[in-house]
Amino acid sequence: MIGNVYQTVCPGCNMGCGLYIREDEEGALAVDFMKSSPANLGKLCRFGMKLAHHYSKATSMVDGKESSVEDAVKAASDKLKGADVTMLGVGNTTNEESLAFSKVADALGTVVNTGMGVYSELPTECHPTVGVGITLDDIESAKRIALFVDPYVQYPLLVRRILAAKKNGASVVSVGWRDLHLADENKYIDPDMYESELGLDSESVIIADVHPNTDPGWVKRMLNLALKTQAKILFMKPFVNATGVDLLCKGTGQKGIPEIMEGINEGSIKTLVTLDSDPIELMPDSDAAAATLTKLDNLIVISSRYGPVNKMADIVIATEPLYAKAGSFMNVEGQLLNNSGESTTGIDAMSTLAQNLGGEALDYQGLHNNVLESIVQKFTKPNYKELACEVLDIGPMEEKKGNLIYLYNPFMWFDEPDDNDFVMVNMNTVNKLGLGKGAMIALTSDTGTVNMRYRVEDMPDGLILTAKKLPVATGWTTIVSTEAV
Amino acid sequence: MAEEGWEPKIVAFCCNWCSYGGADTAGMGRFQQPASTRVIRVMCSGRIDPLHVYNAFLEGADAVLVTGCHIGDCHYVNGNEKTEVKYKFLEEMLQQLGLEPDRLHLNWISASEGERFANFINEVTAKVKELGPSPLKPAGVK
Amino acid sequence: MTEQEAITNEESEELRIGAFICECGINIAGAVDCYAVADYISTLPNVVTSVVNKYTCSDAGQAEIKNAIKDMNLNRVLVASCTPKTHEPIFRACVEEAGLNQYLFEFVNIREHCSWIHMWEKEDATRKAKELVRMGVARAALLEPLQSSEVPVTDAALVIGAGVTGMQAAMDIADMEHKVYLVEQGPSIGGKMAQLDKTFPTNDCSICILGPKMVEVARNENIEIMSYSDIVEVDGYVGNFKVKVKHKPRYLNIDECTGCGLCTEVCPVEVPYTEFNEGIGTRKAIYTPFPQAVPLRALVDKSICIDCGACIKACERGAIDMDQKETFSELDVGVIVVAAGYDVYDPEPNNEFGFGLYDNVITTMEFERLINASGPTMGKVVRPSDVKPPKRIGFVQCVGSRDKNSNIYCSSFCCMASLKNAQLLKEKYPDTEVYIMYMDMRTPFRMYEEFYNRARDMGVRFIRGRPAEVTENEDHNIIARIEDTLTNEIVNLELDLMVLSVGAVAPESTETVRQILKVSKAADGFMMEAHPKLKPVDTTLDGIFIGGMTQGPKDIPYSISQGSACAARATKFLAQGKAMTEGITAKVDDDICVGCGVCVPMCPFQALSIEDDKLKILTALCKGCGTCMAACPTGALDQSHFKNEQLLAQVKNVFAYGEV
Amino acid sequence: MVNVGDMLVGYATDEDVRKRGASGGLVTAVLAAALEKGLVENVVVMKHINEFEAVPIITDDVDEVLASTGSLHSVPVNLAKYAMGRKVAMPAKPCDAQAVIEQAKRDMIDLDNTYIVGLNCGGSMHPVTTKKMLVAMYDIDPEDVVGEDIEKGKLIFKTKNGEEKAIAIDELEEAGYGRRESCRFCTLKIPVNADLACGNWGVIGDLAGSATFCQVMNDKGVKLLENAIDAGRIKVEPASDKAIAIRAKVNDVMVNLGSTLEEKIFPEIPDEGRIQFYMEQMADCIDCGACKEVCPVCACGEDSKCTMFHSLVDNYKMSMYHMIRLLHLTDSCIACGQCSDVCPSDIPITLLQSRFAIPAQRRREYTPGMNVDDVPPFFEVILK
Repeated sequence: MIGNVYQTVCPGCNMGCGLYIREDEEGALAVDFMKSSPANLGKLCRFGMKLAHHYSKATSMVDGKESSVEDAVKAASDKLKGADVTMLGVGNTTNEESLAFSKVADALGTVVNTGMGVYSELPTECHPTVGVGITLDDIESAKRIALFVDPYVQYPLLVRRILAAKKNGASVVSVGWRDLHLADENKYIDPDMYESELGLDSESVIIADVHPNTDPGWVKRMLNLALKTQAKILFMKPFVNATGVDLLCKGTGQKGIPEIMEGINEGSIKTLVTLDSDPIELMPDSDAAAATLTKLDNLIVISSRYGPVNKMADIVIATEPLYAKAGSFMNVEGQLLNNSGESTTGIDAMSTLAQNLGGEALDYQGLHNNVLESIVQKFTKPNYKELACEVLDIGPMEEKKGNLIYLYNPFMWFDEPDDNDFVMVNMNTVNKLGLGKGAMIALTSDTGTVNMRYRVEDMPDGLILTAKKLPVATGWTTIVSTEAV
Repeated sequence: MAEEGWEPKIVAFCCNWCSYGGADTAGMGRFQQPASTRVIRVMCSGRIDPLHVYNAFLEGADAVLVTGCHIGDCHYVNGNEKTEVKYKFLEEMLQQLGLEPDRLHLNWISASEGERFANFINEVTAKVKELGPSPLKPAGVK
Repeated sequence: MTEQEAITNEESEELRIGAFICECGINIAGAVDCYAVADYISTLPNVVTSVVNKYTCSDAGQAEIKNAIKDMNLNRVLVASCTPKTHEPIFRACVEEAGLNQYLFEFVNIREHCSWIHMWEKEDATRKAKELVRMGVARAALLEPLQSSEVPVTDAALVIGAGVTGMQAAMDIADMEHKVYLVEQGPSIGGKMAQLDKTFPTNDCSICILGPKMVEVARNENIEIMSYSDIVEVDGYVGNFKVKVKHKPRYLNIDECTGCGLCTEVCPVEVPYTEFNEGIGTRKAIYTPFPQAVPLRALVDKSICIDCGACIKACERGAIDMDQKETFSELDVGVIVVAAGYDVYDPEPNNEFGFGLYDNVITTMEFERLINASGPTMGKVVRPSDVKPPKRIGFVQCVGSRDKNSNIYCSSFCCMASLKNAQLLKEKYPDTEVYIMYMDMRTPFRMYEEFYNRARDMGVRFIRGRPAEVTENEDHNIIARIEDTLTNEIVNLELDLMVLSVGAVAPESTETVRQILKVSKAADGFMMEAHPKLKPVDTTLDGIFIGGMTQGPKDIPYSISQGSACAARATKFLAQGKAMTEGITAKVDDDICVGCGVCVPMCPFQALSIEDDKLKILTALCKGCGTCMAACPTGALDQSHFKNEQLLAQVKNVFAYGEV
Repeated sequence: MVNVGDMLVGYATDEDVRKRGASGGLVTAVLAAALEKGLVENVVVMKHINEFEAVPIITDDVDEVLASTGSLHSVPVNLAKYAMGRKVAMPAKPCDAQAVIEQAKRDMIDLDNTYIVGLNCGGSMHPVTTKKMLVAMYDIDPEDVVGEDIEKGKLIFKTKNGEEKAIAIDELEEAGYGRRESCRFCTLKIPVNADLACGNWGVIGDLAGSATFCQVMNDKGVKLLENAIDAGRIKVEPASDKAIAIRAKVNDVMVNLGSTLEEKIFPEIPDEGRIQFYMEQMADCIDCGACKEVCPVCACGEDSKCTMFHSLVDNYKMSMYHMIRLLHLTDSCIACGQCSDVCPSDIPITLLQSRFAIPAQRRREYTPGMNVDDVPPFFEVILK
């Protein structure tokens, strides 16, 4: 055939949307619709539609100079032998590469941190419920849905599932900051009122999400709500293989990305190896993250994409684009989804690295069988694990302080441009600041000022929502002052 | 009917050579008109893109007027004839969309027809006042 | 740094907009609170200064703008005052002098479009003015510097129509050492004036003034006369017009024929001579138009020629060639003067005042031919019914003018024409009774009023009233029933001859020329000037000028002065040898254009073509109308100075969230 | 010996291709011959993955062409955009051929370089809906299905163990399964706008089930057939009058079915409620732009007048993006259903677009995608 057609999964989030990537003779990429894919029937959201611009190719580097993969691996081995290494793999890649990465970790006598610090603060018996939620089809038969995410912006392929549920008679309450068209009511209420106000029962579904910057207290609150109301719960996650990685790189006591950053700042972490996980993109305050990484002695990046961390890395081991990798992913339902690609550059590199560090050689087939035995067997037929634990002690909740609030979405996780380049405010703010139509609003925090276009939304007074990473933000909520430009 | 004292907002696209001149002549002739209309000057009615007309409605216009030279008088030979073709589609589409027909008008006005321009504005403003605010007007827009 | 880079660098700087709100005395301030507008505008983003002045277009006003540009280094200027149609060039020049690109200037009309039409609603007018200026500021923020391009001007002029205006224009241009093509549709130059006997107010013989001029035009080696020719096609733009001229066949070789008239004598076919003598007297199938014709050449009226060959035999120089075909010529000219003249109003269709029913009711032009010494009756005024000299003659004024059922305009020359003819009658036939039935006698210019008094002194009787009913008695005398509004009596006047003082209308031929040139048409059907006071002989098309009757009814002195005016305005381009074309043209973004070619047929000036999957624009041909942009589905095609984003910014700023 | 207008019946000389073909394997043979003899440089074919999944590829390898035999009812993709900028032969449902011609009107495809082998089409189905239907209505495990067909208003599935089960199409569609909505009101069943119009309608007598009816629509069709005959890839014989009559009858039945269903699919919306209806329908749109990217008639690149308004910064009551598309496609929408298939909010965009396109096109007696010389009315220019 002329050029190539790859069947792959969109790296935007944990939904597991199947699609084709077409590569023409000159290597130009285009997205094509895989209508037979069960999770999304070939449909894609804004991020999926722009994937042709997403797969920026990485190049192997040693100390700032281009090099071959082999030299990069050799240089990495020398640096890592006998070092105290911290490893980060959030699940932006295949099960097989993640497993290979954890084999390298074994050889170094350490664990792979999935960046989801939440897990280490939850009792192990509720991990399965957080890891694998109800199936997407089950959402359509729920009687009542409580939304703790904004599906239009954050996980868009949920929209059609919720609409289908409404057609089957479900009622939808959203507990977010802005009114959602598909929600029958919006309850921006005190969390303690959730149980009494949301009217949930055993035929209800709670849809929340968990990501590296989530406050563990919040996840416990969600689990308690599910426990007390017997509602089923689905935790969406931002990385295509978050579920797979969580199951493969087991063990509590893993560090979250904020924790790793603190470790580097305190000097307890000197060497960091990442697998397709760029802290500068993942942390809310990119500049602070970049500053922190300069404190490392060794920064080794194994990545298929060219991201800001590649520029800072001592060594970059470049792997093939995600769509071309041989491998599988596990989505939020626990479904195993396969790439049609056959390339194993990443796995071979990590195999050499593992051997150099005293581990055994790795090959794709071996890793794939291991994946099938270890995580798929347990979830041959994805079934929802009823919560089997008591009400959790939430502990001190870091009170939400800022009025600028992040609406994390795929564009933000990869810090990629999106046409929806604005912040949301309500009409009172517009009139208070005297903003003209098409004018800009100036947001100032202690780290600087940025001028943004604004959209008028029905939402609480004084709040500002953004689906775009802003230089002024220091966390997923930040205190900012506002004035007309 | 809208609440009392409500004044419609009308966007009028005028072509530099004829209808804009007609508006000027209406001014020179002191033909009084309601302060409902905002004129936007283009070089030829052919320049008026349905995209601009939609944007006017969606920004809050209660009526949009597409004006230009009489057929045969176009400074650029047949810009107005092409406007007529596009206008047919525009009219049909907005009608099918459910917008009241009286909110969109096409009118050829020459630079000397000041009074006719004024009467046209008076008529449209009266009709639109009858219809009330446009269903496409965003909330809170004046 | 090339000029283009200089412009783009300046572009990236911070926006500094200066707004100048004009009071125009009380024209704007009368209804709009300019200070409130200025205050509101100062609150808008990027507005650095927002001031009011009494007369922005005055020297003081312009000086204030220039200083503001320098002192506060403004990179955008907005003036809110009258109509850009007249004052935009003035302000563009003003900002250019202060070193700012002339297209970084936005004009907002708050006089004709605001204060003058909301005179009694001061609050509404002020609110509307604020919003109009807000729209202007939004557009000003997006304006980009442009260069209007220079085009070379072909050193030749085309004059269409060789009546008195056309000849005057041609001679003036030729005298300034420029080549002139003088194209006349009739067989001879001279136009309508050649048909007149005497001309007011000096009563000197028309052909005695016209004849020498016609000869002078013929002798002027810079003028190439193309008689009996029509304009077929005009393409191009100022400085580079391509004109296609059709030379109608005279069926004789113009170089051989000497106009000796031998052929005319032997020609057996005779018909009423309508073209020149208004149907009085006859002419042959082969004829010379009139004795003083220039070029003095014959021509054959093929529609009545019976091919008997008599003329061929009679012509000593063998000039006649019966199967001569029409020929064409292509002219390259820099400027065009249109002096295509007028037609006399024809009262026949509704038999006004009995015209066409009774023999002894004639028009002024028919009277001119009767009284003209070289006319068909050798100057003897006779009654058409019995060819006897009339004893009582009455002139009816405002026929086809100042009349709701025909033309509402006043044709301006008919009063003086009747006074002149009345005086001639009194001089030639002292004992005839001459009446003038009028509504108002209009004698506006030098010596006109004295001319009116002289007619009265000569015994011409004036009746203030026009015939309500005209009948004919058995010996074909005309009975006119008139209500004399000064004496309030009904007068029954018996006349031997009644002359209808007819006005002027735009002729069919001028309409065709007008459509070819794409000059706009005024309400009265004549060609429309760019502006009655500021550009009386210009048209809205650069390089095309109109003068004389083609621009509307006027008398001969006024026509001649307009002829010279056209020459002056046109020769500017010829003298400078270059013309500035508008900087506003189409621009295409090659990355977005997919080469679908949908825009190409949209351009009537053939400025667009697709070359290897991308659009190519001939900016010299592009007139900047913008029709192709509205058709372009991708938005790759945009119009400089009227970009989509600029128009949408204006649309957006018609509205606001809060009250203004 | 072949001329325009011929009505023929023929089959592939290669027995394997003939057997695997939906009727006589003629289409595959013609495509293979076109590639072999250099009539074209590439062929667009469907690469089979499983019974309910195939992906369009552009190939220069004859084997890949031969492997693509057999019609697929549950892979609803429009092939027009894969033919852009190439000298190519392609199989084409009527809506594929319409899209190719519309692209040709916009200079994006050179018709002389594009050989269109038309396929009769009773309507296509969505793969996931079909699998659910097999379980719910046919009680067949999707993995066992080996082939399907549409005949006499019934949808027939064949399973591995040779069993065949048929259920009436309108019964399936009542229950919410069956064909995609755009196919239900489609009235162009025979691709008369292609170079050849092939299918199994009208194949009767002993050839039934093992030959393909083929109508030659134009000179390119003649060239395709003669090329295949020279290559020894096909055998053809004139179709009998009876065969021609039966084919016409089947076509009439399918076309009438399409027009009767149209009223059902487009109930009248009362005047006053209409603008609210459209606002409600579009309310969940996330402005992803998929409906534009997939549209086979749309010639614009990534940047265009509709995508200029992708940002939701202005909370207009109606999306500018959709209003511009509704207008730009009023005269050229062929209701192929692709946009509804890919909408992540399940908005029936094809139906909404058709409410504007069908009346406008009928009012101008203009059908898009039938003749490359018809100028889209929106750009009709009155040049005196």
